[in-house]
Amino acid sequence: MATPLTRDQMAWRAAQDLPDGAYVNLGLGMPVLAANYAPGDREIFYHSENGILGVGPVAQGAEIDPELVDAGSQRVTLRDGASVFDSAASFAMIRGGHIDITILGGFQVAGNGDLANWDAKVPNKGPLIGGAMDLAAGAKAVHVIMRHSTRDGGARLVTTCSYPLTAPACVKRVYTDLAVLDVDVGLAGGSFVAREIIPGLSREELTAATGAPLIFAPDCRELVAPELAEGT
Amino acid sequence: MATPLTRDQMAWRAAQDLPDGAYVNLGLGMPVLAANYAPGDREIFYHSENGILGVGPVAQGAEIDPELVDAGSQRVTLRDGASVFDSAASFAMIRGGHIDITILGGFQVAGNGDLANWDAKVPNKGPLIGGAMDLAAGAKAVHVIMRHSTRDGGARLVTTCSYPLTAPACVKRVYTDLAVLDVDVGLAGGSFVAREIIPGLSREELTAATGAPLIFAPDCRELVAPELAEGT
Amino acid sequence: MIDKRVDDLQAALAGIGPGASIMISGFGNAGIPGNLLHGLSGMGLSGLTMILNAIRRLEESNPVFFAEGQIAHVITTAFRGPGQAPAAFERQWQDGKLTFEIVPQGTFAERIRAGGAGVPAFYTPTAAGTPLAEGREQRDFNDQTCVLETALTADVALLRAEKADRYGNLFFRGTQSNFGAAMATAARLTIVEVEEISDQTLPPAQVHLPGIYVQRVLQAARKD
Amino acid sequence: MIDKRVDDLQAALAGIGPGASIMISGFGNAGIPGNLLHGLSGMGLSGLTMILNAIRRLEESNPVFFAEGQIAHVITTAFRGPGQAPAAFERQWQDGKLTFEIVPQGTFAERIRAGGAGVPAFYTPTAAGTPLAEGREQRDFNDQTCVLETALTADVALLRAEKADRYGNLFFRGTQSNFGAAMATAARLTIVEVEEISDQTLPPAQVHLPGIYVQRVLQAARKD
Repeated sequence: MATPLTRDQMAWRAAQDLPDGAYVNLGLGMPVLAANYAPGDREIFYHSENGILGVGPVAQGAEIDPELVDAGSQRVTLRDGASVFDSAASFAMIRGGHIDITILGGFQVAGNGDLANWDAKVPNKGPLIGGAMDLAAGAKAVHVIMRHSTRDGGARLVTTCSYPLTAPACVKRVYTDLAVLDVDVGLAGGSFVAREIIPGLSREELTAATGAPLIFAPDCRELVAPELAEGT
Repeated sequence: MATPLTRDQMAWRAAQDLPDGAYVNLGLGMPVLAANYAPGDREIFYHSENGILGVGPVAQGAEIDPELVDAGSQRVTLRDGASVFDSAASFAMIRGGHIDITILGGFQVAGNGDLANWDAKVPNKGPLIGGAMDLAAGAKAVHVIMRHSTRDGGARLVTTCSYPLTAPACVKRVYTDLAVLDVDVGLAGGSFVAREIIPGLSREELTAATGAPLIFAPDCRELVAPELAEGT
Repeated sequence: MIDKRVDDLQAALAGIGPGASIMISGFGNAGIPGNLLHGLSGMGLSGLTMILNAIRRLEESNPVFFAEGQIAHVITTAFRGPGQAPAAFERQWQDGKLTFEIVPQGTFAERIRAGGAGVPAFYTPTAAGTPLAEGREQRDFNDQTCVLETALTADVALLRAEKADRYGNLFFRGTQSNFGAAMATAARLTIVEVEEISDQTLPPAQVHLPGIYVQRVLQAARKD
Repeated sequence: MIDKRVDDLQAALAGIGPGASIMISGFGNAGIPGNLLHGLSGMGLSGLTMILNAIRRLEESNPVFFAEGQIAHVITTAFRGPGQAPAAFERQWQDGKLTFEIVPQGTFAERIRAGGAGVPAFYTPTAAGTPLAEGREQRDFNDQTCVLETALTADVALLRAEKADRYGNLFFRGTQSNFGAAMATAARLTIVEVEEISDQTLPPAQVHLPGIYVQRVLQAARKD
């Protein structure tokens, strides 16, 4: 019986793909957990869209400054080499294609790379967009962390997103609790390519859980994550 | 016999109209001389389009820094309260309508406020535009200093500019060696309104030297400038 | 002589009337002009347009804006209240008493910057291909579909900074500048509350926003 | 480990080839990358596009660019040589060996800023109603006629700054940033010569341009 990855394990796996020297923006939720798990020998600059390049650890004690926060409104510190700037400059950095990788949460990803991660349709509630559309359209690479299926077992990896799009044809890679998958726009309509799959899960089971064409990379490997205490 | 104003006297006259607290950009040539003649009890911030708000006097001796220059490539100092920034920010300040007054040189001004102060037609030479189009289109008020007539006696205050335009319908006031004139777009095609005229020059002589409809303000006064040594 | 210092909240907010459009700085708890917002909400103005990153924080800190229905229109990147039940502003929206425009955060910042920089409109790929682009003018550049966005300007901008001098020069601490730096350029009247008004002029190296963009500065301790 | 320092001029300029488009900072004598220009002019490249504020200074400081006809196209705000006789670049233009595009200085800065900020095109009133707008797309906004301008990007940007650290963070002195700050954002490869490379990291308050926009930094004394 296969054990799906935990939130932290999904974030851990996504963090392993952040290369040394990368400029990275992490979305709220699971993506921000990735900062805890990047290999220690890599120097990574985390960008926060409210105006930081080089976000450091969460502030403790005397470090706390209510006027120094990240995009999740956490009181943070700055790492060595950091800089701060205003929102217009910060989004110019995002929109101008200078962020190497953004890791975002998702509701749905389509085989052509379409991403849906906001929803205007919560009953009686207004919409909430924030910076996701800018990140999805502007970053050099968009990676998504999300569970493979909805709570009631529906597919999140789909042929066509039923939720409103955040940006079309932007996602390169998806980390789920079952697999690591790349978007392959080469096939008509797009498909997913499984790169890694968790131990104990059969290819048939993964295919059944995926609502879009799925192929397996010739070198498809086992996705083995370390045991991790659940993070913040 | 009327004595036309000198360059410095024209600049002096233009400087008298700079109000306390104004943010002012001075073009190359006669306009920059105005900074020498603003009344001492007024606090004026001179903007330089290469990235200074609050240009101070020309640098002397140990103050000289080759990396601190104004738009005329003069090595300058900064006044109290000055700030420096890059060209994009500097032109955003101009183009966003934040500069109260720009004083520019001119080849021709038309009665409708059209300004011509660049020329692509110098034989065998390329064009030179610089920041004049941005200043003319962006400043809250455009004042022009220029001689009333060309060297061969032709009019510079005209019905329609024959030189290529810098910007249409932008000039509010013109300081010449003979008069101070406002642009009045109220009349069909536009006209000039003489506010001040130098002593000894008749209204008929000024009208003859002006190549566009000219009326005299009811309170048209004598334009009396102090004796001034010619500046730099 | 230039002196943009004002003595009290009343002088800082003088002249703001019903129907004004107001830009408000702040991201999280950084750069929030808490004193100015408190003063503004007590003026009992109606028909206000609020231009700010996230409206829910405004309801949390200044519920009187919503209790009295002072706000007619909101331009924001996050129009959603906390919790399951709709917030007061969501109920007013459902009742047709309040309208809103939702804008991606980067487009929001860029539209404000454009408003201050004399750029009446620009194209951006952000939001192209999404529901926000429906019915909007779109155009391809470099094989990328873009949406035409127009500049945002306002009657008033309210900011918080750390330090100011009499020229209105501002120094921001931490991530305090966020939307405020651009808002100051896009509003006809920019009012700033600061922790400290220095008798000494800020040196050029400390000027994050030149005083040309600021009309009034008020000393006031930080208020969330 | 991030380390953007390079040891010599050759390493700084490595990979620039014929036909490259090159943005060059500088206004007057401030912010001129004199060492990099000297090195570049000695590489004997042809077909270069030069994007810079004023071309005459380049001919004065680096005549070899023109003696050898290395430059094919110029985008600039001032395409006029000093004195009465045409300069070398003007003669090459007359002979059809060199083309140029003349751009108002603010539009030049804004187009470069747009290139770095992901804005493919924008409207501006600057140049509307002038010969520069002839044949161009124009459109009215708020009763003001505007011209459509497109972003400028380049293969390479060459800058001078005062200080850098290993992350590529830059500190500018005086009016040294001028066009360079925006050019760094709009080029695929940004190379910076600096007076001093600090072993200490620049503190955030001194970072005028974040290192994300810089690929290589070279220590070199100022060269006009």
